[in-house]
Amino acid sequence: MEPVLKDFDLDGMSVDQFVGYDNQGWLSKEPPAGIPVPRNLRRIADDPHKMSTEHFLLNVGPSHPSTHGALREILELNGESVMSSEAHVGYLHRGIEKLCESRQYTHLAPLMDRADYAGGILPETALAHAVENLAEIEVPERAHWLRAIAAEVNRIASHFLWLGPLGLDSGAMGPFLYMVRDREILQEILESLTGQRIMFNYVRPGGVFGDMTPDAEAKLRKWLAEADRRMDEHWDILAASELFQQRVKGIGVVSKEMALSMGATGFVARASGIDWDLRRDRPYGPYSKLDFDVKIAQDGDIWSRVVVRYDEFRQSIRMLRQLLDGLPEGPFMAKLPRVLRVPKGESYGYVEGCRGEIGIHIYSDGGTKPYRVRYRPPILYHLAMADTLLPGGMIADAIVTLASFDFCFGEVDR
Amino acid sequence: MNPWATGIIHTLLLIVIMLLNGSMIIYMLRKVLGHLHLRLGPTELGPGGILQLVPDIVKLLVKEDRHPGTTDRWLYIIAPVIVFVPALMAYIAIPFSDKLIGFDVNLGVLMLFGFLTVIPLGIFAAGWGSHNKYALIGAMRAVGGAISYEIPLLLSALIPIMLAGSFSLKAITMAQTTSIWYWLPAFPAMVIFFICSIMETNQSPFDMSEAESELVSGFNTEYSAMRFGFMYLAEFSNNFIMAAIMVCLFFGGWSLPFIDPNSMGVFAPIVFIIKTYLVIFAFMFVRGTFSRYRVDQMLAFGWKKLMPIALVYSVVVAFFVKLISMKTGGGL
Amino acid sequence: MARWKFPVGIFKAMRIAWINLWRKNIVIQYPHEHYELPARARWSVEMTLDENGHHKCTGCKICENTCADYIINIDLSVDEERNKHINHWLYQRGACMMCGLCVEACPFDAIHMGKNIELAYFDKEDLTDDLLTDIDAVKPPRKERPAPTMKAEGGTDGDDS
Amino acid sequence: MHVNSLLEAAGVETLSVEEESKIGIVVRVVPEQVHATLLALRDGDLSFEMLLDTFGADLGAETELPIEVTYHLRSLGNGIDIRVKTCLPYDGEYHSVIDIFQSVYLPERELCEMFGLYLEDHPNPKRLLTNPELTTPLRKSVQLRSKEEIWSRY
Repeated sequence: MEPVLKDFDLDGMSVDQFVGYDNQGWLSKEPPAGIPVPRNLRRIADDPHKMSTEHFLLNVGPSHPSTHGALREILELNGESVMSSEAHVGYLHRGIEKLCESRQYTHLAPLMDRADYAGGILPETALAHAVENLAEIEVPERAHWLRAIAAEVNRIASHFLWLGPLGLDSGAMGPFLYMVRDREILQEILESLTGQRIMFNYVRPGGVFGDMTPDAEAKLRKWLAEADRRMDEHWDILAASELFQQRVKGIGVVSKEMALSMGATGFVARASGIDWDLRRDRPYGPYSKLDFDVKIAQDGDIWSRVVVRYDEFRQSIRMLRQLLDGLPEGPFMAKLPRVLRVPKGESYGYVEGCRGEIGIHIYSDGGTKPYRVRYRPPILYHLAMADTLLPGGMIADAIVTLASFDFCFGEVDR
Repeated sequence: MNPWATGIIHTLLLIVIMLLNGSMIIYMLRKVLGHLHLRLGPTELGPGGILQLVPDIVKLLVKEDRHPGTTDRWLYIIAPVIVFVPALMAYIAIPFSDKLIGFDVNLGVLMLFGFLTVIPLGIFAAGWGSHNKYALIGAMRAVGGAISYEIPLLLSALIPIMLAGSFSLKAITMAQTTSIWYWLPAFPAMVIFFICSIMETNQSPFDMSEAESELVSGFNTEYSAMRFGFMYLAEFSNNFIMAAIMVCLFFGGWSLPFIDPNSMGVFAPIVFIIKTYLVIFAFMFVRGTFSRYRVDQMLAFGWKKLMPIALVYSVVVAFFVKLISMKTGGGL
Repeated sequence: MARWKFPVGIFKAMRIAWINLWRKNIVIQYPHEHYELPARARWSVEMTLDENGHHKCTGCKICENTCADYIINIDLSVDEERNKHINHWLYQRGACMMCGLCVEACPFDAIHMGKNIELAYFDKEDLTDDLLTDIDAVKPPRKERPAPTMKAEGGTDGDDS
Repeated sequence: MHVNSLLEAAGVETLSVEEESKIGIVVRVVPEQVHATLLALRDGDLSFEMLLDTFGADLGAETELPIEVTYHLRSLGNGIDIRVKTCLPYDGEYHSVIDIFQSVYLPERELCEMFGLYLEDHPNPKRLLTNPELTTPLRKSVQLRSKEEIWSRY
């Protein structure tokens, strides 16, 4: 069924049909009966002591101003209150895992950029780790440091693309543009370093594509010189404002049990009191030599996530200063054959991505192309979590809760 | 001259003034928000992009007037008119100067608020008639907001009225020329009035009925072409009217301190417009900076904070006004 | 009800907004001004020409085999003396993701990633570009066979300069 | 090995428990034992409280049980990872483990649609990413578009 085509008869459809039009592909042998639409792990029943209206279904997305990509969220509403919700994804599915099977190991990085389009360096690095682990490639130290520089710059840029739209979704237009201004500088640095602004293709198995450019280094040092002041400004313009705080405090609470059970990683886990950061607990590259803190918040609400991520900004800035000053000399690429052959086996490469643990699991059959690549998208797990948080709130809460998880649907759908 | 012709000419003049004013405010919004957001706003057409409005209006006029099949047709058509006409009518009671006033009634303030109260009705009609869930939610929010914010709005407007002892905008302005401007004695009332007028004109952080990030475009989701243009223009016209009322009530209307109000002459309307635009600038500044309220928080803020404060403050002011008038035997 | 605090944050936010109101804008007004691309910037594939204005493609098809999206299609005809003649060097610009892998793979530096950012066309057909038409391929220099390592090795970066 | 004794104490029959050099400990079980294994690992004293990932791989039609399903578990307190692997036939029945780890809610749906398994015991057994017309995209028998197809699309 193609609802965008001109011959699609919208008026002839029942609401149930329209809302659940992709329900036809049941994966179970017997279609489950008697479950209402939308389906989710959580549902709010009507309180008989409170006023309730006839419930109606609201389709939010896939082209809605605040679904950030292509999320379709079906909300069952009682007035303004959300009673249940269901997330539909797949509008951006490009079969990246399948495409990976048709490419050489050294040619996978562009696909990783397209999977996580906000922070492409990080899955590239995870993939490089997986391949290097399996092929036992010795990576030069400088390559590790360059990867870390690119990753931290990209992490800050990606976080700006979360914080700004979080403000935008809560109604504040100004902060978004101030953050985009700073992100723009970081994108220029990455463009100078890698050749493109978003689709970097920079980190390869065995090293990186190019050495540090003087232009990028100068721009980065210039930005770092005023970064702390800029971050204070960004705190003041958005997070300090009481109007924003009353929108995010106590909303979208992920308890610690829920975070563990639903596979939260990264900032969502840290905001729920799980003290786990791959950069500190399983250091890769230069992170064991760097001095940084991991901020933990206990409440698990949106405000905790905001606080945790503001601290991630500052830690990344701190790390970047150390990385730039301590950048070792040497080659930036290991000597590799033109066509890389990887021995048979399995391997797992991981990084602390912008949004959580990005893990790349590779099966190799000994050839030049991977047999199977699994991209572990942290957002897929957070999406299921967000979906159970929406019932019980209001529409505005739903929007802000969804925004607070920093969804990147390239990563969810792959 | 034939009174009919005069009437028609005046009406047309009013419409032209309103359109020009609306366009100016749209241009100003683009420029202010642009510079506030480190952008430029329109630059290409005319000096500083001021002629950008012409193609915009032409675009709105020649656009296809798309009409969803399932709407409540009558409400859908009449809603922009309900929104637009009060915004136009309200101009007649605004005292641009002591002579330049369309219709100086005794109860000018009440008349203006009367016109403005009709606008949420139009928004509700638009939302209901659109047969769209987003529009309906927006309409409901508009009505809820209007009910809860008009009470503190009127209560805070009562204070300058009490101080001046008149409902006529002209009289209130004249009263301020003899004493101080009322924003100083009525400072809390001014703040409440400012907040409520933001709500009344559907601007961020109270743009509940439009709420772009939540409700796509709220009550005007299904509108296009000139119908949307009417709504858009009415929004800015309301903006101007609320700012003008605020200038009349709290900032001395067309008068300036230390200058004889009767010798202002042609400068009076200019002073008035400049003051109004400064207030509009404040609206825009707030609009470009803050997060939106959630709908229940907005209602709670209106009922639980603004209304008690306005009520208590009006009682206090009434008491002092009576005290002073007993002493001096006259107005403030 | 929680204890009421004076909303300091609102005034902090207004202060920052006021500062930003007077800041210089960050806009590059595109048709009038242009953003300076860095040396490594990758846009669509272009032919590298030598001093005489002659292309350097040998028709080895390494780029074609490298491209995982199959967007390069080199139509060759080989005569009996094994001289290659390029009939068409087709490049689907619309499907190119500009990863630069073909440029890295080319052993003769015959192609590079261009700096032309204006790649929008009105016609779908224009997106498929014929970079070389009906021209003899260059004989590969026998001595300079491609090194068996990746090109990025040894400190030269991926610049086309 | 500690994991081995832990699983034995819980009465789980495993096919093998090995330390693989690249990915750590791998427990192989038959599909019927997956539930018991995961429960034992979660509640055992190593407390693998987080299920990081669930995914499959098609080992090829010549294998007897071609779909290999991997559960990647992590113990945050002890800082170790473990993988539980099981093999299913094509079009086999996959039983959800959502009662143990809620994190499999979406990945299981993806796994079953990508490899053509029947998803049982799941609260919402619906396709996640693709249309019903696009069956089992990640199986090895499904081919990508060839060069000729791509060049004939315009």
